[in-house]
Amino acid sequence: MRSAQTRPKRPPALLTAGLVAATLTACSGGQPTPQPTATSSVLDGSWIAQIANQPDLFGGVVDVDSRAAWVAMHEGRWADAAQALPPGVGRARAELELAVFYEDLADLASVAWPDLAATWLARDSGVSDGPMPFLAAVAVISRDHHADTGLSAPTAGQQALLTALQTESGALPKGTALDGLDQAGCLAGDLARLSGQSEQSPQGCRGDLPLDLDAEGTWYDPLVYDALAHQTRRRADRSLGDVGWEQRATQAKPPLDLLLFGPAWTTADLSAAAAADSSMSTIGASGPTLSALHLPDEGPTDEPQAARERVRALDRELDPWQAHLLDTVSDDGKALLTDLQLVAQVRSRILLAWARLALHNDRPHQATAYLLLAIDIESARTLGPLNPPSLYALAAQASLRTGRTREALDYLSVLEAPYPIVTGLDETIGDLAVLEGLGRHGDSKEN
Amino acid sequence: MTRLVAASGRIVLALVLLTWVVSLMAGYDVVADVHPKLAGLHPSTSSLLGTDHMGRSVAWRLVNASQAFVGPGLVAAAVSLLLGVPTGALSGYRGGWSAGVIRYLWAVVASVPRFVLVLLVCAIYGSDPAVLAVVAGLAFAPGLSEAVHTRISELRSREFVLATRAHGVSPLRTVAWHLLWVGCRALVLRQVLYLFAFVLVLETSLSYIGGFGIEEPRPSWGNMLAFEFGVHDGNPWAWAAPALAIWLTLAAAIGVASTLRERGRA
Amino acid sequence: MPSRPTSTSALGTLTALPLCLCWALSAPAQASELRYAEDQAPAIVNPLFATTMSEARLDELLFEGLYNDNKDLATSPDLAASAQMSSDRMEMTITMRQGVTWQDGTPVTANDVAFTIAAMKDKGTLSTEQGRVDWIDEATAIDDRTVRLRFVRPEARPEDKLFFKILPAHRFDGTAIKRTDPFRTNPIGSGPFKLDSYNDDGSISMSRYEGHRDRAGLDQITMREVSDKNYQAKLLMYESLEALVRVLPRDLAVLQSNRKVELYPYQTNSWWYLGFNLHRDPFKDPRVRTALAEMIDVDALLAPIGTGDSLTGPFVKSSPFYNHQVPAFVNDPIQVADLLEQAGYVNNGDGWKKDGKPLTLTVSAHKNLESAQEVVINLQSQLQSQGVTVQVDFLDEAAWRASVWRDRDYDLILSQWSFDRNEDIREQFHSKGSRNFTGYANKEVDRLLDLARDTMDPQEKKQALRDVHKLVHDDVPMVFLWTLDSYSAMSTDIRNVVIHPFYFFTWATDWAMQ
Amino acid sequence: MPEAFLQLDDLRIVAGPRTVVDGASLRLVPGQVVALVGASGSGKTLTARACLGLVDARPGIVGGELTVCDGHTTWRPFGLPKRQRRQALRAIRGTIVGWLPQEARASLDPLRPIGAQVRQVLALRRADGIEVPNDRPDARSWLSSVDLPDPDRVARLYPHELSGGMAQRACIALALARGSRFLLADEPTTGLDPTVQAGILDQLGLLRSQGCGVLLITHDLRIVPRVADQVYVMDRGRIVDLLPATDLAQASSPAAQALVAATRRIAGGAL
Repeated sequence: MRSAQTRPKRPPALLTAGLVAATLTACSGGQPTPQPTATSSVLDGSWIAQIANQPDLFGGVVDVDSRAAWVAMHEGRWADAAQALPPGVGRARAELELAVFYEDLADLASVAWPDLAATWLARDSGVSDGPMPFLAAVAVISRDHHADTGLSAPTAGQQALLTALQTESGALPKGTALDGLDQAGCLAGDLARLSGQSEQSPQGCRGDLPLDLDAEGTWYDPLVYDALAHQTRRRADRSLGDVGWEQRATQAKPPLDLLLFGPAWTTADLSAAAAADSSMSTIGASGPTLSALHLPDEGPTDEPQAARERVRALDRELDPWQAHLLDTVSDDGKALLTDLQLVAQVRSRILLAWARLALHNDRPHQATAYLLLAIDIESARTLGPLNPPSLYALAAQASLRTGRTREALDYLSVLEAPYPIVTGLDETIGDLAVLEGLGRHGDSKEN
Repeated sequence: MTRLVAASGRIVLALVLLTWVVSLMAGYDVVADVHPKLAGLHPSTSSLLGTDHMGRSVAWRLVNASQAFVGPGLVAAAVSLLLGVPTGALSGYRGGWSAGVIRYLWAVVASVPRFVLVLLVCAIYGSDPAVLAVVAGLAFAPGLSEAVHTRISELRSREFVLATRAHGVSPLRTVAWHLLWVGCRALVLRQVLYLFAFVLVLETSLSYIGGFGIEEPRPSWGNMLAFEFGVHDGNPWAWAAPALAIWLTLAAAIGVASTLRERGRA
Repeated sequence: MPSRPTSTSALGTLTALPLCLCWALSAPAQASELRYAEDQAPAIVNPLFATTMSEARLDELLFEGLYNDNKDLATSPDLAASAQMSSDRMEMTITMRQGVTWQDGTPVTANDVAFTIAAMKDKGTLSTEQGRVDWIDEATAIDDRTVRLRFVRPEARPEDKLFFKILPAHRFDGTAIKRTDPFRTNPIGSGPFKLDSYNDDGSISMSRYEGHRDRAGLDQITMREVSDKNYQAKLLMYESLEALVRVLPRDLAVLQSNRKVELYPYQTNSWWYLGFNLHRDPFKDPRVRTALAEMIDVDALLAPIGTGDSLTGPFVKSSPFYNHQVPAFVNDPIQVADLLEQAGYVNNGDGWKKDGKPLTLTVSAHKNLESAQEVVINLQSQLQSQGVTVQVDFLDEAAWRASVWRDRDYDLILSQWSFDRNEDIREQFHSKGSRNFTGYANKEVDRLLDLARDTMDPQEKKQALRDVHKLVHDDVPMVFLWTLDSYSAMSTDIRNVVIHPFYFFTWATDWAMQ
Repeated sequence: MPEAFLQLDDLRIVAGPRTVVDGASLRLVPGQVVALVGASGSGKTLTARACLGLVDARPGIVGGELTVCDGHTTWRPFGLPKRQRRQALRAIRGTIVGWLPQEARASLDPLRPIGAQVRQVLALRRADGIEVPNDRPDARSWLSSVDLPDPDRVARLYPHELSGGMAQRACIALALARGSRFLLADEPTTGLDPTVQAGILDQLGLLRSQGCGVLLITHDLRIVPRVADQVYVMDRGRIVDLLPATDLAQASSPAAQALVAATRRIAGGAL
């Protein structure tokens, strides 16, 4: 919680779960408290205001069976949540979050690999016969991959680079054709094995495909990340049945499982996001609720100050609203708000979406500003409700794109233990950092 | 009210002295008592007053910290008594040129503010508690001497001194017994209590600031306060207890001092 | 222990304390003044002798190099305008930027560059920065705006190494520059800010250098010495400061919840260590060092001072050079006893002794190293319980420089190294390294460090440094402790803040006030 | 064994340019009350103080001799060198010559209770080897001996808590307790009401009967015949008359006559 006057202490995960349970027990059968009318805000229509005023609604969604799953959802452990929730809206949302996170990693990879290739080529001496050419080649060809579009043909420039790599190093097998989904994923695995950069290389798969990516229990777990291998987006869609996000948003009543712990304030925000962006990766970045708050523009250039102003403007709306909300709701509602840090969490998720948008629009400095304001510094090295995995993937990407290769490693190191798949990315970016530092003198000082 | 202050003050001072004796006898090892895993415990039956953020027993450190100022306070008192009382008595009883010389010399010492004098000497000779004590005693000697001088020169001119002499009492005894012990005892004790309070303030503030006073890991109420103050989510007693101890002891010393009156004063 | 300097500095602390309070009550800063806090004001403002981060930060405002990082951390010309490489890559001809003047009005010329390089190379200059120019054979000023550098061997990207600050030749008598040169208190640079005055309260006032090509957004920058770190966060919140360079971990929560304050990560790839004096008995003996290292419970030392990663070698854990295969020392009393007995010590229940003399050591720590007190107290307790007597000595800046940097007069030091993104540990561990005051020498480490410096193969460099990690862990010239997250805090009144990950003020010209 | 006596011969005391006592001589023997009368400022008190060596350098004793004899030893302090003079004076103070001061209350140590002061005097007496009468072993008995009511309470009182008469009695108790051979009583009855005066005079008479030599300094001639054996009349520093107390009315010197006349005017011929 980032408000000065009501910052509660962070309870550990188990404690949070316990508190949620206690709250639920306390509020089951409780009467809904009347809606406050003192200062009305557009935010009063949000799901946070709803459950704060009517804690039993929350209990309705988070029942005894699914409590652990929702706790996982709250803490950003989306894979756990997706496995624990029954098929339906909740699971679809967990899978969507996971998919977006994987795509964030894919974006990071698609920045890191070409950077590595370009840097490697720019240093026109000391060609190595190590795995670098392979990685560079994959970087080039997988630059525009997206899970739903499949592999596109290399552009002319990419092709030229590929040729250069092939001729210069002779390491990339001549005539390697990279034209299929399976083969690309397979190559990624091979690369990891060949490069020897991971302790446990996946099995080489050249020739003995296909991998049944959809089959339960056969999670393909490459150590160099490849988004194509993670068909989570497809799963997310399947969990919703035939109904799309947009439709679902308008139908749901009450829409709590669609919104709980998410960055969208209302179903209107959700359907706006679904309409604006088919990938749904920027839910919460815009929508009717935020528009009503009259937040300033980011400005036309990649100016971090403009981003900071925007966050300050958001805080100026959220802080008094939250304070007012805490004053008016019942003790159960207050406990929900403070124990789960709901407002702070949504704030963090909105900044995350803004950062993602900024990165898509080639404004990495602004993205950095958003992310630095989103991160909960007190527990900056652990994942949690305010620090979801995407935060670190995005921060690493923003760092990389602003030349801070070494800092990207710091962010990635947080993900490494819970998500071993980033090991390969970590090595790639590590190589890039080393490459950039070749021939430099370092400086060191005391203290 | 005055009686209550005096009585409770005396009890506190007696407790401080007792604490000091206990700390000298207990042999608490300040170095060994570090347990980060037990950091910030709140008071409980197993650890009275809880632990600080290094897991050290606050109660034991509080007791042990009395060594930081009681010993030096006593030394300082002895020094200021040895220097201040005889010179004050001599100048007060004899008067004349000897009083002039003595009072001039003390005025020179007193012209340097006490705190500055202590810092100055510590800067030259290091901040050993013994040095601190001697200097604090020296810093208080002029005041003590002057107070004794004033009182004795006032008493000296009274008829009873003549009468005492007429009874055949020797001058030394007249000064030591009739004038000093009977006439100045409360005044001297008051000064000594102020000196004790001064030493406590000096020691705790120097230790709080660090550099001069008692250095970690040896405890002083001052460095205990500095060490714990501002620690989030810690044991509030870890800094409140020394702060309270400082306040209580100071209040006791000054309270007792201010209730001391010359008995039977005409 | 020389008690005199310690005491005088405490005297300074004492006098500074009321001043501190005065600031808190003083009127708000003048328009466009940034006041930032350092634990201790640098005694020397001369980039040739900068050994601490506070000095490096200050130098960044006052001086410029030929090249510097742009905001994307790419090398870009600063005092240089353009450069030509010879075809054999053995020579570089740099054309200087036109119209640049020193803060005293004298033009910056090629001669200043040649002079600075010569001064750094001069054996009479006892600088720790020598290593930065030993690859340059000779620098010659061709004319006022052209300087030619000859290299020792071919260089691929020499501009990456030309970040060192250029000094004004006309301010010095010769190229042998002493630490005590009057320049240290009266520095003249070409940077965006110029030093106005050293003030009685330990602060240093700087104002915008109007002759600089990029007009700085701030009128003034003031470095304030706030030796008690506990006050720093408060001064920031009471708006008596605009910036804190490093926030104490314990203050993070309260600053983060303050909407008037913004926190910026200031990761300087720094790690803490306990360094042995390898010139001294009994620390010459690796068995004693290993035994001591095994006695120390690093995680228990770390627990009271914050969250961080404990390390096994001279790199931060997220570094590509960190060797994850190296196991941490395990506290095994039997092994410890074995090692010490091999080294000739016996313990009959009253501590380890050799020839009747107890195994004792003094831990020296810099007074301004935050949380050092906790670490040292903890260490003392840990070692004492295992039969080693430990004395503690907190040194102030002057005593630290004298006994650690100059005289190498210590047993064990607790300190922290900060590295820029290259994480170049050569100066610390190479037998000829200028910051190798432990006296560590290992031929294999020297070879690997040379290899890491010279190779053009990233894999090879990575492997070499990972091997160095293993070797220095096994040789135990230091006990590697941990790395802590660090943040700087700045008032939201300061706009357009982007801080350099190491030098902090590199882009301060852009900073402006609301 | 020679008789004990105290004798002043030709005492001269100067204060600055003025001679305040000019050739005073007197003699005191045990069992006799000698009165020293004269107008205020005639030098009575100084003369008496000189007998104890309690006259400071200024005004100073410039001539004359004091002879004190306790029957064994004879002291002549004024002629001795400084150090020995001090020793001699210390030997006779209290032990041989006692002092009953004029300002009773001021002469008591203001900071100690009366009882403690009597006890101190008794301790001094014992230290000097003067026998303490069996019936008066403690402070209480001495206080009751001077007719102080409730002596136990008085012993606990401080001087400022006593009335003038009580203070005077306390002083007498101290003087008696000290057990000196000779007592110099300086205006012991001044400012007291007549009943108290009478009591005190009785005490002096008692002393005489116990063999103590008393020098009674007074300007109140009415009491002289009641207690004194002899009268010295002093005027402007000189002893101008020596006559039996009963013959005071027949004094020849103008100073004595003036005194007698003045007393008669006030007291109405009772003398």
